[in-house]
Amino acid sequence: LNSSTDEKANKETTSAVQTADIKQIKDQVIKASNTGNIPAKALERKDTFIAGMSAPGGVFLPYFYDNGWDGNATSPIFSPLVDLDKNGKPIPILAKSWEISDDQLVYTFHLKDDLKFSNGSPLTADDVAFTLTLLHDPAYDGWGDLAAATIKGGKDYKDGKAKTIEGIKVVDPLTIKITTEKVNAKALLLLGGIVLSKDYYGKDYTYAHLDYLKKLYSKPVGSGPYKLEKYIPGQEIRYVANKNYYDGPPKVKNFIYKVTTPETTSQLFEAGETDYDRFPAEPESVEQLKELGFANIKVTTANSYSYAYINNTKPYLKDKAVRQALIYGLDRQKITDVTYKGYGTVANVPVSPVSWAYTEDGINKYKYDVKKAKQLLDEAGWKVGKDGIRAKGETKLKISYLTSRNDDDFIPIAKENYKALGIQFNPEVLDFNTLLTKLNKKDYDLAAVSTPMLSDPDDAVADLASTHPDNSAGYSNPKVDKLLEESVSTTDINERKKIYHELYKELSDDPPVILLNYRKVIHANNARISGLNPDNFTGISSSLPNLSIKE
Amino acid sequence: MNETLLEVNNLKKFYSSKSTLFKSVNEQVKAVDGVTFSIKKGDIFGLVGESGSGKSTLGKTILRLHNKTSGDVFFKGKNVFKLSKKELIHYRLQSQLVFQDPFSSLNPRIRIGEAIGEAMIQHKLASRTNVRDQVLSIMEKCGLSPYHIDRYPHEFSGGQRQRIVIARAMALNPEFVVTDEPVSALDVSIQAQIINLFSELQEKENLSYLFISHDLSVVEHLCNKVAIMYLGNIVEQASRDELFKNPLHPYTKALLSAIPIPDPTIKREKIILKGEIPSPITPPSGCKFRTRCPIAQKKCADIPPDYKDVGSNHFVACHFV
Amino acid sequence: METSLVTDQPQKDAVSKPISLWKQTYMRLRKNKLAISGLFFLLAMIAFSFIGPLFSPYVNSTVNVNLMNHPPSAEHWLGTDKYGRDVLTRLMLAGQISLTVGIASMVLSVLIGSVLGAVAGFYRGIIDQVLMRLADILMSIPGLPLLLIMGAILSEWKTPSEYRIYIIMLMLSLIGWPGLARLVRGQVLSLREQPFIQAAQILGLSDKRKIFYHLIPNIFPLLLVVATLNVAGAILSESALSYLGLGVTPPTPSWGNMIDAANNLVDFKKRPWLWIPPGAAIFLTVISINLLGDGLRDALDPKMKR
Amino acid sequence: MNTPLLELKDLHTSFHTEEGTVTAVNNVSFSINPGETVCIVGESGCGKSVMALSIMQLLSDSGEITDGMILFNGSNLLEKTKKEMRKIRGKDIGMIFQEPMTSLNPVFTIGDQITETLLEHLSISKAEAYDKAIELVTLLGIPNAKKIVKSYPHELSGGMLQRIMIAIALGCNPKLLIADEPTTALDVTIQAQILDLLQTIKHDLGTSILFITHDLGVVAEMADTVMVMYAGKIVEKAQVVELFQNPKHPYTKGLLRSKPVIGKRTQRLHSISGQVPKLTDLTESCYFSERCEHCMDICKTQAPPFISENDHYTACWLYKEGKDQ
Amino acid sequence: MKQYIFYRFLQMIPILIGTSFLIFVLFALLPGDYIDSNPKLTPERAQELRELYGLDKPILERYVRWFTDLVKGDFGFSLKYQEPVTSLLNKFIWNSFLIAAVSLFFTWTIALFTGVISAVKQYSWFDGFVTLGVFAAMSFPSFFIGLLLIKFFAVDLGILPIGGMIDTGSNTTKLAYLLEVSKHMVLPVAILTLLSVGSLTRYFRTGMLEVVRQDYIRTARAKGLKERSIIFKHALKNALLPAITLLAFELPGLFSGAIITEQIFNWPGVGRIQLEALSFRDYPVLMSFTMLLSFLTIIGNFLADITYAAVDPRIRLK
Ligand SMILES: Nc1ncnc2c1ncn2[C@@H]1O[C@H](COP(=O)(O)OP(=O)(O)OP(=O)(O)O)[C@@H](O)[C@H]1O
Ligand SMILES: Nc1ncnc2c1ncn2[C@@H]1O[C@H](COP(=O)(O)OP(=O)(O)OP(=O)(O)O)[C@@H](O)[C@H]1O
Ligand SMILES: [Mg+2]
Ligand SMILES: [Mg+2]
Repeated sequence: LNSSTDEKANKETTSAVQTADIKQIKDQVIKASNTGNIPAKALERKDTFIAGMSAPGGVFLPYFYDNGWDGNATSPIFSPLVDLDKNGKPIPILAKSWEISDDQLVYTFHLKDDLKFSNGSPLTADDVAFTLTLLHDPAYDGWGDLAAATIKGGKDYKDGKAKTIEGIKVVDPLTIKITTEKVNAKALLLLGGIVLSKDYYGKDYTYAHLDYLKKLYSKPVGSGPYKLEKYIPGQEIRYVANKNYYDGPPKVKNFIYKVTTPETTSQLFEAGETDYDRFPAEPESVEQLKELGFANIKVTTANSYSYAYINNTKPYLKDKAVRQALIYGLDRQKITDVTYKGYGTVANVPVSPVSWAYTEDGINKYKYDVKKAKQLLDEAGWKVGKDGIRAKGETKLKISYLTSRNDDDFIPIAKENYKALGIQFNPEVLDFNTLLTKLNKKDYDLAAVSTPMLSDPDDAVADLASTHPDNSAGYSNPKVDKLLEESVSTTDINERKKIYHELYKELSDDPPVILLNYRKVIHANNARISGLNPDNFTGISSSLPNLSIKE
Repeated sequence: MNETLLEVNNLKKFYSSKSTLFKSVNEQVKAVDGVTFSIKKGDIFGLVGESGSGKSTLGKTILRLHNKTSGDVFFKGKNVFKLSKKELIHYRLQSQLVFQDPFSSLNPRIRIGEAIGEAMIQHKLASRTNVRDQVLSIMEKCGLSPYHIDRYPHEFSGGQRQRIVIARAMALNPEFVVTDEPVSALDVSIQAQIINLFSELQEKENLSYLFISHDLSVVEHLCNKVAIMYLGNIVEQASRDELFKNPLHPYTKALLSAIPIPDPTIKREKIILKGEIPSPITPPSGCKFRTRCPIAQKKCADIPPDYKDVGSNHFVACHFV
Repeated sequence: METSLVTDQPQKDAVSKPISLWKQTYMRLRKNKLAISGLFFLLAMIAFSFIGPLFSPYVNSTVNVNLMNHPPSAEHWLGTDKYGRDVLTRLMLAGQISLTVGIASMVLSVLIGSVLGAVAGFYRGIIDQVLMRLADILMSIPGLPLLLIMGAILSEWKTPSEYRIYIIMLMLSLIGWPGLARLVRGQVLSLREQPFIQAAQILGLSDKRKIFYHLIPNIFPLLLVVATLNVAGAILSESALSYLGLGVTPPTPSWGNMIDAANNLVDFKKRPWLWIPPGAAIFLTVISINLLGDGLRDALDPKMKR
Repeated sequence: MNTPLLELKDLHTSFHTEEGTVTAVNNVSFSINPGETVCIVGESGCGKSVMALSIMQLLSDSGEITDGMILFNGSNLLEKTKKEMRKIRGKDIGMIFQEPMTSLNPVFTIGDQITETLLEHLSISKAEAYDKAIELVTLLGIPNAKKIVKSYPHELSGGMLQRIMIAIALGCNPKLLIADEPTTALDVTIQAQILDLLQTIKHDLGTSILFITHDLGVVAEMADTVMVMYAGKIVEKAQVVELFQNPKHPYTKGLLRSKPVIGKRTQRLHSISGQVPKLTDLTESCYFSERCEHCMDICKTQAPPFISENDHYTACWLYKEGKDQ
Repeated sequence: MKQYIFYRFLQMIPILIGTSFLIFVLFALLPGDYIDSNPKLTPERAQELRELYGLDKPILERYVRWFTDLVKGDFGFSLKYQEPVTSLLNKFIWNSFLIAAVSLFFTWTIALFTGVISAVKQYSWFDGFVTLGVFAAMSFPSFFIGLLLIKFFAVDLGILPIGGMIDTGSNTTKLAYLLEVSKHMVLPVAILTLLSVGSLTRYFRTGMLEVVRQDYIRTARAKGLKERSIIFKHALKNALLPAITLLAFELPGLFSGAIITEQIFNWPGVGRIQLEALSFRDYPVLMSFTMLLSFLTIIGNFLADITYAAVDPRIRLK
């Protein structure tokens, strides 16, 4: 290797701020360019739509499954009263409409007429009441936690002090009225969830004994567009159109969720084995999909973001300046570029840009600034020692970083960035469960996480409240506490927007975590399918009733 | 000079035959079936017998390579089967075995110089520095050329291997050696050399031998006492001269008559033994030799003959003497 | 008249100093071209990994987005990876870890496995029973959870992550002996019935000597196979370990994690410079160790034609 | 009787070792007629077994036949294909190896190992082969043949294994039997029985036997012709009676004198002093010269020719006209 | 022998119990539990659930409970999959078994032939080729070779399916079903075979190299046997003895599932279940599955011991 390249390399790598020539990709839809390319295999399927998904667990009962993919698997079978539209706003599904009392405590749902479950039995307010009661049973061990909705008498029922839940009133077969004790912005979705058939699931119900349901996990009956035909473990879930669907049976008679693995999704799609799948957000896979010609590609921003927890309880991280320095001194753009190659943007607000609560107004963007970071650390009393590591008295500035992925792009970049600041950065790769345990025990400095899909902006920030029992960051800021409290104490979105704006400003000034990036997701479907419009909140399930197959 | 070195008392060694996964036969090969004799210091005790009669087994059992089935062996008055670990090592130093099958008793991956010398080092009879010289001198005594020292066993001829095994045993300066057919694979010239070596050692160092052999002429030349074994028992035992002059047991007589004579002009009448050769698993009742004995009678089938002294330390187990 | 005929005392001097086993082995090895090329490659690999970085301008270079995934070029002979780092340099640095881990773990596990197996087979009886039942238990303990626990413990103890891989490899060798031990034991069981072991017994050789000089050399060919297979296994499993945080922590490279980084189809199809070099490095290492091992076996096999 | 069954011409067999090339068989020529028994005696290590193996072409990897011809029934075995050679081995030429313990496969029963040859070369059924095996074993004087055929080699004594080896070799009634010290491990009564058996076979079937032994008594009993080998060469060859009565080569004489004879005990046995020369660095000479009482100058510089006098061949300068050279 | 087997069999019981306890403790030592794996739970809810599942009890108590249930034939209920462990494993384990067994068959057959031929023709081009192949396969992780095969056979040539066990939406039965499944099996079986055939080939090769130099092989030649029967009968049986031990070790492997291969080929095997159970700390599944494997391991070792004694006549006597 000659010396001229040597110089060049040095120049390139030492220039502090690199403006990468990576184009920021916008949300976009790319239409299929050549439908003549559709593989024969796909064309052979006249009445079947196949979508790819990861491995389901086989528990096809909402509220009871544990594997998140079972959620996807059940959504064609079960419909909720209320769902979110593509902008995250609630829209009625089984409900015709709903009313919220002025004190925002009483919810009244009106059901659509003539609703039926797939087995033909009618769906009434009784079923809604049954569903909500069931979730208050002490033996219930699923994830559906209605506690936030604080239905009046719910706790008494759970503790066995009451035979029924006081706050649930069936007014008539099409109307149900639910009284809550505290105003909560998320209550609407909690209360207006999926409706289970009382006839079917409540036949053998006795208080505190839910084991009987286990027999029904594999035989779901719901009111969604499709009903389950056959489940082949580890392979596929087959559905057929539900004749009793309130909107009329879907046009595509058969629907299959095929289990695919990241290694082979693109081959399966290419070969026409699947009609729809999601792909890693990176230029190559978009390129590849484009080349196929028959793919409708949709690039959208995901309804989530990734970040690194900072352990605010550690003495050296309590100091706001140190936390700020950790953000200033980290080239988050580089991390984002390396990871997403243009299919991601640096996150500055703890909510996804697709949410109604998103705004960057008045937010400090913490642009990569080594000087600033050093200055902050100097001011905070962390002086560079002889070994190049900053220290304050006896303690050296050593920061551990927990992650569950050994290909985490945070590591190489943070390592060199922090080294330049005089911080010793010790990455540690752990199995996810161990990582969570350490998080809970607050035995960490930094830890990589990414949020799940966020249906409400509160989902992302709720645990920053100092009173929140699950405050893994150990963050405590009275102003934030107050704003968080307020943000869910109203159901008015405009009101909430304002509060969140305020909150984000405060969180930017006194950062509890290192926000990293938003990413894009890529959906692609075979052009022979029309009507598919995957969104950020429900995936493809809201499109299912409207699909059709082009001849 | 006449102290007893080794005393074997009604020694028995049975191999329990296999029982497989599916059949459990409990058969026993009575390889050594009650043998009594003693060897005095300086004795060369010849042991002759039918092949398969238990000579090797007897030798190995005496040296505690096998566990006995019953009986006792005393070496210098100590019960060999009750030696402590330390005493056993001492016993090993004093008593050696020259294996019948030289090849398989040599480790194929160890060069013979090392094979001969390693025990010397182990027992501190030689140091690492001078072991090689000592090995060379022993090799020379046993008729091996010095240049053989760094070769592997498979590079030798059968007779050369035999000499290696002898050298290995002699290297430890034992007091007592069981030699299991040590010269049968050697050409007569080397054989003579080895036999001379044996008797030299016996004379100079008062070494005692249990000399197992088929070659009666060698036995006659070398041994001062001879025992004849048949199917796990000693059937006759006497001093050399007595035995060769006055064989009493019919088997001994047959043996002596069958010795090939190295003279093509002499054709001798041999006693050819007839009849079924019995198996050590189901030995015949009474006298074990009766199935092939030319003078057997009914009595022989019923009563096992006593092993009796017929005078001048000549023991024999036959009803008709 | 020449009396060069050889008789009584042929070249006493030539014979008086022993050719040591090692020297003899070396002499035989030298004649085996394949083994020598194996040795050469292995040394070359070691030199490449340990000395090579001294000549690389990229040892300290940092993540560079502008250089992401560049194909091989005059500046970057083997191209760059997704962080814009020079693949050739990383390959060298990775070799330091992979070679050390591969060879050290091979040596350790072969040592432990063969000794315990030989001891069990040689003594039989109670020692055998105890060792083999212990082996049963160790073999039935699932590896993955054990690794997770070790990881958690090491993390709890705050062991520096650089050293974890060595500790883990040590632990794995310590508990991974049963397989080899059982193999060895099986061989020893039939070997010990051979007359030459009886001969060693008669000579009053110590058990140690019987085991190490008489038995183990006779299973040497088996050990060599296990050893070569182990090296490859250890190099690759190191990267599997890093999924659990037990391998080397990124950004430190190892051959295994370099291959693993190219775990998708795009890299597979379009960026062969990411995975061919580490794969080839492992391949070369393993094959050269194997050639060397084969040569060693032949050199140690007295019956081999020379 | 005119065409010999086996004829060796100038056979050379060498081993390549680190120390150099060991010429274990050095220019050996002789022939065996049908029905003839040729005994070979000689110093141990002089190349008897190697010669036998050369005939069978079963030398180990490092051994090689470097020169010469082996004519069997008139055709050169060295030119035979592997397949042709295979058909000859076991069927036309049977061989008994010197080391019975290692020469039998430890994991097959005796019966399997005997019947194998029979099944390979004769067209008989398995059951017949087994019957034949039992017959052979009984013939060789092993008790309880039925049980023996079911046992494994390590369960038998050395002598028994030796007899099993003989049974295997005799299985197909070979035209030539090469017996490498077949009775060494046997007691004299069994030995007598087996020698008897071999004689019978020889007479009844006209089998030729190449018999390697050290036991001069056995030689005297069995041989038609005797050859004496020394350091890879044949040094003397004669009819058995002639050889015993009128040995010529000093080595042969030495051998005959070394043998202990019953009733003629001496204090020391005679033995030939000195040792066999190292086979790697032989120079042109009589290889026995260093140990010879009659050693002359010529012996050290020139190899003696193998000359015959009334069918009594000797390679010794003592019997050469030009001995005074 | 019978006595030995009986004795050995009896020994297995305490070993199994000991192992089960050890494994139980091991799992209990794992940081985190099933509840921890769901970060969404509130601490109260988490506490509630812990009580519900009995995760708050001391290890010993939990072990005793687990063990008594096991003795009663109750293998527990999967927390993650919400179904009885037996029925869960039953769904997946046989799929794993299928490919494992088939590939075991191929592995042994191929390894036997290549190993033997390599040894007999040591240093021939065939031997060299096999050696290179073996180590090349060993130098790349299995997912890599998997991708290679998929790309070549499934995508480029299109002659084999990309993954899964059946065609999507297929309703075939009987013979057609069998054919379909076999077609899907080709690639995963090939990978599994490729992965393990190498080392086995090496074992056979070494074993054979030792054996072919023995005297009894010379005897076999002297008998005029066919080379084939010399090698495959006389030599192989001796060389196979050590391998018997290896074969018995394979027993647990038949049921353990090949995590990576199954993942790449989307084969509905037990590998994924195992991994998920571990990362979600689904103890009932973990315990049952691990115990099953332990049991098979111990049985395998037991079988290895007795077959070894049964096959090698030299060991039987004492
Ligand atoms: N390990 C063994 N297992 C079973 N039987 C055995 C074993 N070793 C020897 N035998 C049997 O014990 C008997 C005596 O054998 P041994 O080797 O002592 O005979 P020997 O007198 O030395 O014979 P030879 O002169 O042929 O060497 C034989 O019948 C033999 O088959
Ligand atoms: N594989 C080998 N490598 C090197 N040298 C060998 C090999 N095999 C035999 N020799 C040598 O060849 C010579 C002849 O050996 P051979 O086995 O033919 O002797 P022999 O006449 O049969 O002796 P014995 O009567 O002792 O069996 C010996 O000096 C021996 O050392
Ligand atoms: Mg014997
Ligand atoms: Mg010989």
